[in-house]
Amino acid sequence: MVWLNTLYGVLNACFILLVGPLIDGVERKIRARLQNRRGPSILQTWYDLVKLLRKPAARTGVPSTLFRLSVYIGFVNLLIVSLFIPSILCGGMGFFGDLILFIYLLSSSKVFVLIGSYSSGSPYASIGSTREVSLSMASELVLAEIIALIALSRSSLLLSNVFPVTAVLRPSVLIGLGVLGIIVYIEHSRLPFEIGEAEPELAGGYTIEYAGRDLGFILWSNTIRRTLLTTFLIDLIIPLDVLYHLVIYPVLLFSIMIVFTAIETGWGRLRIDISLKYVKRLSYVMWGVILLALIGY
Amino acid sequence: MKLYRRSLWVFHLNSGSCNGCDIEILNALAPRQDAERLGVKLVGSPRHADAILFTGPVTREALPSVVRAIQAVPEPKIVLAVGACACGGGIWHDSYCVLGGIQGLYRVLKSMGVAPPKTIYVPGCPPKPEAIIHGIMLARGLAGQRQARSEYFEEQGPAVKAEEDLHRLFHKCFPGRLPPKTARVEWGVTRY
Amino acid sequence: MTLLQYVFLLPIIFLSVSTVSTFYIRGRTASIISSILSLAACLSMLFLSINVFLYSKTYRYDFIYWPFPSRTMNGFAVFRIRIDALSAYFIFIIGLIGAIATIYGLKYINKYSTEHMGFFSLNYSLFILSMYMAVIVSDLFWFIVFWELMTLSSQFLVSFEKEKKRAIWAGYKYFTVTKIGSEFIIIGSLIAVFVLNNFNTSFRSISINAAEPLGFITVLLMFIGLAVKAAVVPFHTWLPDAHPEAPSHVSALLSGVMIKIPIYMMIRLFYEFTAPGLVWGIIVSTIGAATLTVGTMYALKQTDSKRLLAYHSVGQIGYIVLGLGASLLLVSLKDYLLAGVALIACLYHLVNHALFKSALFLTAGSVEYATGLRDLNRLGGLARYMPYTALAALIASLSISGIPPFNGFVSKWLVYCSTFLAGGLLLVYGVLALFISSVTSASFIKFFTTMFTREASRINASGVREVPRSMSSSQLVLGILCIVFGVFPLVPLSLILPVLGVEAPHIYDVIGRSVSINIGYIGIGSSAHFYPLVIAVILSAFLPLIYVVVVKGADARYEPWTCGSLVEKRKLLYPARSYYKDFEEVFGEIYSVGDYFYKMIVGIIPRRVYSAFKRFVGLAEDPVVMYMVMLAIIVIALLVMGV
Amino acid sequence: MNRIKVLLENLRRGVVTEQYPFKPIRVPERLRGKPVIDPDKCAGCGACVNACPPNALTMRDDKHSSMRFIVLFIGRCIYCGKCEEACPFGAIRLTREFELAAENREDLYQVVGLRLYHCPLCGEPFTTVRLIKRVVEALPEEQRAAATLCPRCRESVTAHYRSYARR
Amino acid sequence: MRSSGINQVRPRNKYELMIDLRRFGEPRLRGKYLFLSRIKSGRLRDLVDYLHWRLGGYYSTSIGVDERPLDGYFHVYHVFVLEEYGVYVLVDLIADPGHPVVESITPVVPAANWAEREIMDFIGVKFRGHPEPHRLILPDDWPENVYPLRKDYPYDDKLPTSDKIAKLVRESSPATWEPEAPGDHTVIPVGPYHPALHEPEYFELFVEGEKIVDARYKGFMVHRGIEKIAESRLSYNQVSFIAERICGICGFTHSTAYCQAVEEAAGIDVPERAEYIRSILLEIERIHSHFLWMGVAFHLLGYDTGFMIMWRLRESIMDLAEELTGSRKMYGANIVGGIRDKWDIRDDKAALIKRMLDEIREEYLKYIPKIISLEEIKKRTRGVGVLSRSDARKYSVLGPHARASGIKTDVRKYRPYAAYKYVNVEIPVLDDGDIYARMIVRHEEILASIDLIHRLLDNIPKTPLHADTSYIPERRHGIGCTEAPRGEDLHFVITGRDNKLYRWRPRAPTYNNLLSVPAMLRGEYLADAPIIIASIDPCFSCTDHVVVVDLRSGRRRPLRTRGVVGGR
Repeated sequence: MVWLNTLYGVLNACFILLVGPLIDGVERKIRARLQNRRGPSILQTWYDLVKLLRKPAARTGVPSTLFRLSVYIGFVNLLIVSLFIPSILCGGMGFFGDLILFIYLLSSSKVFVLIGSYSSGSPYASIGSTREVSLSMASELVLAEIIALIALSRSSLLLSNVFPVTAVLRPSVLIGLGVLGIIVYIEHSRLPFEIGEAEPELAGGYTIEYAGRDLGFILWSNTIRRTLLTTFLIDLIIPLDVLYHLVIYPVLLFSIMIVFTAIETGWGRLRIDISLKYVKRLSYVMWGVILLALIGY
Repeated sequence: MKLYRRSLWVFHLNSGSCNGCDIEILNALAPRQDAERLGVKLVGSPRHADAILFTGPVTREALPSVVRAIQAVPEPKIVLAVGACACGGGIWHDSYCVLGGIQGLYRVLKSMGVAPPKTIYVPGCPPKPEAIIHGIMLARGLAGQRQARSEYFEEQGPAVKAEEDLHRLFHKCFPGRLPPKTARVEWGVTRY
Repeated sequence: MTLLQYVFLLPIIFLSVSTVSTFYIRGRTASIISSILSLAACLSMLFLSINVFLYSKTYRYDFIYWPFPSRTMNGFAVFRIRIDALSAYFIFIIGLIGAIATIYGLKYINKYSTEHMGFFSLNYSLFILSMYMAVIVSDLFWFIVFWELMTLSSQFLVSFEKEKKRAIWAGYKYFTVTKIGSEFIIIGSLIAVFVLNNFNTSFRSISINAAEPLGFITVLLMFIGLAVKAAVVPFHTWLPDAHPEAPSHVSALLSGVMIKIPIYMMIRLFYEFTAPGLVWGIIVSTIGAATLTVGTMYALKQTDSKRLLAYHSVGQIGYIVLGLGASLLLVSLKDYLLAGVALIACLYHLVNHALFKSALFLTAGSVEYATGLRDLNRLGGLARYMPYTALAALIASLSISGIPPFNGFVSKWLVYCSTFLAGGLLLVYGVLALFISSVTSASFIKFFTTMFTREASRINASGVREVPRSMSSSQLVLGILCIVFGVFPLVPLSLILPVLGVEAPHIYDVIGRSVSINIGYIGIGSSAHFYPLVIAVILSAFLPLIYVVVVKGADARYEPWTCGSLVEKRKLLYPARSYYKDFEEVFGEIYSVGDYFYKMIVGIIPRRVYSAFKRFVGLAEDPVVMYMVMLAIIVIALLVMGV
Repeated sequence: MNRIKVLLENLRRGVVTEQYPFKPIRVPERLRGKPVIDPDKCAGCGACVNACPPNALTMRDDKHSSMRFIVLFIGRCIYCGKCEEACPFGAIRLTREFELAAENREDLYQVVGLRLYHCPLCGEPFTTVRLIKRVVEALPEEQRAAATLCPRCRESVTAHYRSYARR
Repeated sequence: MRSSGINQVRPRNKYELMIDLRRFGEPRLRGKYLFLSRIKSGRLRDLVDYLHWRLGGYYSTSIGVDERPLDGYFHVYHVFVLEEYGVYVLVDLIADPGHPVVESITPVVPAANWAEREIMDFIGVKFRGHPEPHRLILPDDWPENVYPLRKDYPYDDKLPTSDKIAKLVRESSPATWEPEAPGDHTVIPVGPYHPALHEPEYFELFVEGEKIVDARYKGFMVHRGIEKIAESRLSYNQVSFIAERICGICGFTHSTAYCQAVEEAAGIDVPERAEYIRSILLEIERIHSHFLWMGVAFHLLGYDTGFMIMWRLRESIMDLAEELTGSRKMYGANIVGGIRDKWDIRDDKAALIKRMLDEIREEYLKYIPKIISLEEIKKRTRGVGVLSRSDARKYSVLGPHARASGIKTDVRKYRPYAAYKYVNVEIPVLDDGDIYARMIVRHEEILASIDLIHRLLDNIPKTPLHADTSYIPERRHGIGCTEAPRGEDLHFVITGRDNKLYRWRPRAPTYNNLLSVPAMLRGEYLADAPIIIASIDPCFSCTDHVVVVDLRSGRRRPLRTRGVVGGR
């Protein structure tokens, strides 16, 4: 039984690795079409990645090995998450408490990359990473509240138990899912909250010093992180059986991504303090929802 | 370059240009001539860049920053000299504080022991966005070069014969006596 | 069997010999002697504790020193020593951290001038002795005596650098606050012994019924006394001043071990002396949650390396107290499995915190040793000159912020498992704990990156060299232990489960039956095989790939890109003070509340006590007088009680 | 709400991009593109060289091979059309070609080499044969002989004869 | 320094002004120019104070001319614009080549600080009493007593690039022990190649956390020696092409101003049809420039869809320009005396212009009201980078930047040139002076320009395209003023012999607006710095020859903006 689960886990991981950049290509196409441009081909992100992975990287910053190593450790962390999150196949290497491990691995992959970008020494990288850390701290509060809500409503921390959280139709769960949707949008670092990598202000934010192969892995792990977050959102909605996962999951995945891109093209960029205030208001909402759930709804 | 056939990330380096060419580079990314459909993306940091869109005649003051920027782009790089100022120095090519476009810069790079990268020249003042895109496609080896050096040398035979006729015509009118040579008179029109 | 039976005396002998000897010897030799002897003591402690765990032996020894039996005195006549699984666990911690800190201290101490060295080494060994005795003695009265001794000796350790005004002031503040705390314990224990247990002071005999008012008051007093020493929220103000001033290996001991002794007593108090009640569960977990939030949020703002670590000690103690409170609450709700998990979380985090906090203090100390600087705004780029210290600091920072493969994660994971599933109040505290763990990681990103990365540093980096081998090796040992405890939870759990058996037998039966010995397999009703090892295996599978990709790719070295401008490198440094300014502004309510309390309580009370204390400054200065006063108090107490 | 209206407006407007490298684009007839010298018409008079602000057109007389080279360097040209106005023979014309990218600098040059005409008296090469031929054909019969001389000789010859006339 | 006591009645017109100025020196009136030469010793500062503060005129610029071949002296002309009398007062100071020292007027008029230092750089005339007599424009390693704008200096003399520059590039300062000075903030270089700015200008922001504590503009040279080339190599008509290439966005404004200056000097009156065509092309260029600015502003605010929309509209404007003039940006229509023949706007072209402009306006009005009302655009621009009316007057800002802060200045309305004489121009003026107001002013100006072009096209007369410019008298002074998309653009010309200029000095509007940027940046968020810098729509190639001090070499003191700007 354990070997079957491991096989499912590995297949899930491969699916997410492959489909991540593809979704990014679709997004760029849609964003172009919304701006009256023809836009690149769907595989353009793959072409970029292949080109970047073949280019040699650049060593800079004081512990230049740490500067370069942190990118790959961040990438591997995300890989581990994709092992136990059921995406295309409904199995996976789940275990008790992996709901918390999911949150931790996502934030730890970001921590590693940011430590690397801090050590590059460029002032832009420092400011970009500080913004990224502040935003991830704020959104982690809301994520924690959502996790608590899920654990409360399904009274288990095992992903496979928890997943179809909609099985328990309570108002607090529905509001929680809505807030989770917003937080997933923010964690995707979509435009109103795309502050760590603000192109016009910080010339690439925390990715300014990475080149070639490292940059390829960073972009790849960004796309994987986006897919994982969306998969987590979808898994909370659709029940956990083969048919749903094979058919409805990809459709839902692409449609959510398309909706997010449409929202993103309509927005300008918010400053760091405005977005932090916004996320804090979101956390107050979630405190109310948890209270609601505790009372019994 | 084979590596960049499908995707080329571009860094814009303005070394003192009148920013006519810089605006045309941005026009290449605007909806009408969308360069992104060809896989071209303008990046903010030289580390991410594969090619440099070089504009401007390299003023003396800009030289240190330009040299530092060119060295900041990782190795397999292409330089596209965009605009008359970059290709040949433009109107101010011989001014006292201008290095005369990309050739002047490469002379400095050579003196600093840095090998000048592969260069594509895109003339025009300012070059149309389509011309820039054609330059980019040429750099990636996807488009042919429509421009070639053309030389024309007049055949010597008929020209020499015509010269003799004229000389004969002259000698016919002014036979024999020729006036002494007078001092050379300097004509006023200065010619450079 | 006979010789082994007295092995617990070994540490006492070593330490008392070193204490007595340093009375006469001054200077460098005194420190060497005391270090060697305390090292030997710590190793023997380790041997003792492993002995207890492996062969599940308990040592019991009563030493009668007052021959005349009298009704009131029989309690006091006997000096009872009992080492069971719980005290063995703490002895293990004291031994482990004590040994490593002493090794580190050997070379580190040379940095200081030698005129107070004798007095320092005396206090050092006395400090370890008093901690060891406090843990093994099973007599309330003697516990208080060694408790006082511990406070006294650590106070002198803190204010060791006489020339630094701050150190002396910190010493005074630390002493006054903990002295007030121990008053509470004394009163509490007096009531407990006289009123409730007719003069029988041995642990086994004390039983306080928390339901009735008098019992509740005694437990409350005892708890407050312990809470002050454990630097729990309302009483935590002394720790951020005291720990940074002490020499690094002492502050490692202080925050690694000393603030754990109150936790030991709390466990005894709540599980042995009185039955764990619902009311106490709520109080303790609330205080735990408050501590972790306030401690860590304040730590985010600090720009002094050791002060930041001290505030984080307060934060991490919050996790431990939260674990304890959760277990109390869950036991009273009859949910034994979760209670067991919570208690295990509390104990597990205890040893983890001891490991990574002392590693952090040691690295901060070696940075101060090499550069003499503690201000994060001006440090930077040390990884090039001090690679081993940087590696140890990185491992410790990552493990304190709970990054999966390291040990911080496992204990925090256990805390979340227990709190999230408990529902109700604990759920809210669990959410706070998860949020605060990301704040910890942010502040430790700041700690590590400002000190070790980013070349554009403002210090004269050329003169910096790697710390001597003994200091760097001790840090690395702690780092390796952090990884081992993180990847193989079996090792610490095998230490913790016997404790569970002793302290909370009813919880152990439930835990023991439904889950196999390595608690890592907690699988409530599903084939879970969470095992940090799985993560480690996956990570190691990718390491060759990482090695090939990273190290092999010999690439050109570039300067950081400053948009082509020629700004001098020194000005580019992004100082520590401006790291999370926005976050602090937006999440500023905690600070405003804290400032209000700080201004109101802390500003007034210590100043008044401090001024009173200043009046006796002449008196307090001379150590002999201090001891006389102490003995006088004890004798008076004896007489009063005796008669 | 306005956000969505803007996006819907964009969607209604549809894609504006042109398929440039794969399909040619419409070029207005007045476009000032690459100047091209028509070698047959060019007489090497140098009027365009004088009129060109950025010195894209330069002239070099090579006495050794007695050739005059009119060199047009497109890299430095600013496409202002002054040379087209200045050329008396209409030899240089601004075409509507704008795709001028080239890999090496040599491809940006257009060189027209014309044979130099030597003055019958002093043998100094001073202009091209073509120019003298066209000047001579344009002049009335009696002045043709004088036009074949270089300015210096012509001046001394006319001065010599004029002194005769006065006398 | 104010000369008190002269309670004389104010002169009513320029003739009374001439008589009144006789006390300071010898006035000579020719048309719109009142020359004041042979200033009595010691009365210069009173004269400047009288002109600048008392008569309500404003100091425009100063020009240094090496007239040794003509009359053996260095001349320094201070140009004052007195709109009330419709006259340019040129104060002519003489400095003999042996000991070239002249009294400085910066203490009275701080705005003259830079112009005088430029003269020091290029002509070598020292100014007694100048607060910061340092080098302004020439690069760092320029030898000491070599003055480019002197007649004896060959224009294409290539000084060897010293190895200092190579060292500058390679040098990485060692980490030295320096205690952290109190004012020691992090320096964030919004440097020459920052993605937010597409020109090589360079701002040094002193940052505390995310807030900007102080900003310093460090001159980055886009100095290409335009004036020297124009004097030595180019003929009159060729200079209009180099004038057009001073700035890639407002090129035609510069060439029009130059041609008007020469026409003023030589007294050529331009046929009306040429004036109409010039105004039409100027308005087209203004629309093009404002579209460009709007697009860049939206890009900096992160709203890329807005950037794409604006630049899609701009494409149609550039197609229109390509139809009319044959090149998308460099129209090249101007020669001295009018418009070149092929550039005539015949009736079919007029119909084309009208059709295209209507299309653009209709599409433009469909988008802009919605985009401007977007919530986060408002939040990022309302109340950010505020420049109050008093500051605007203090830094003497020009163009839409000034109109957004409540100052009514527009050359088209108050000193009409070209075809603006025959058409009245209404200008939008707002008071709250933040980026949002500047956006609205530029939005209004686009609509106003479109109407203006329609009115100009309706009554374009039928006259020849350019006047006869065969004879241009020698040594005549002329000033040409136009309203560039960024502000008032002024060209000073002295005609020379042999179809060549003797002296030409373009002064672009951006260097006035530039002074206000550090003041606006102080106290704002770092994330807003690019949008604030872009809000003055800087065009640094315009200001190439008057650009602020460079900090690198110790020799040059950093320009403390507070110190420089007293003045109006």
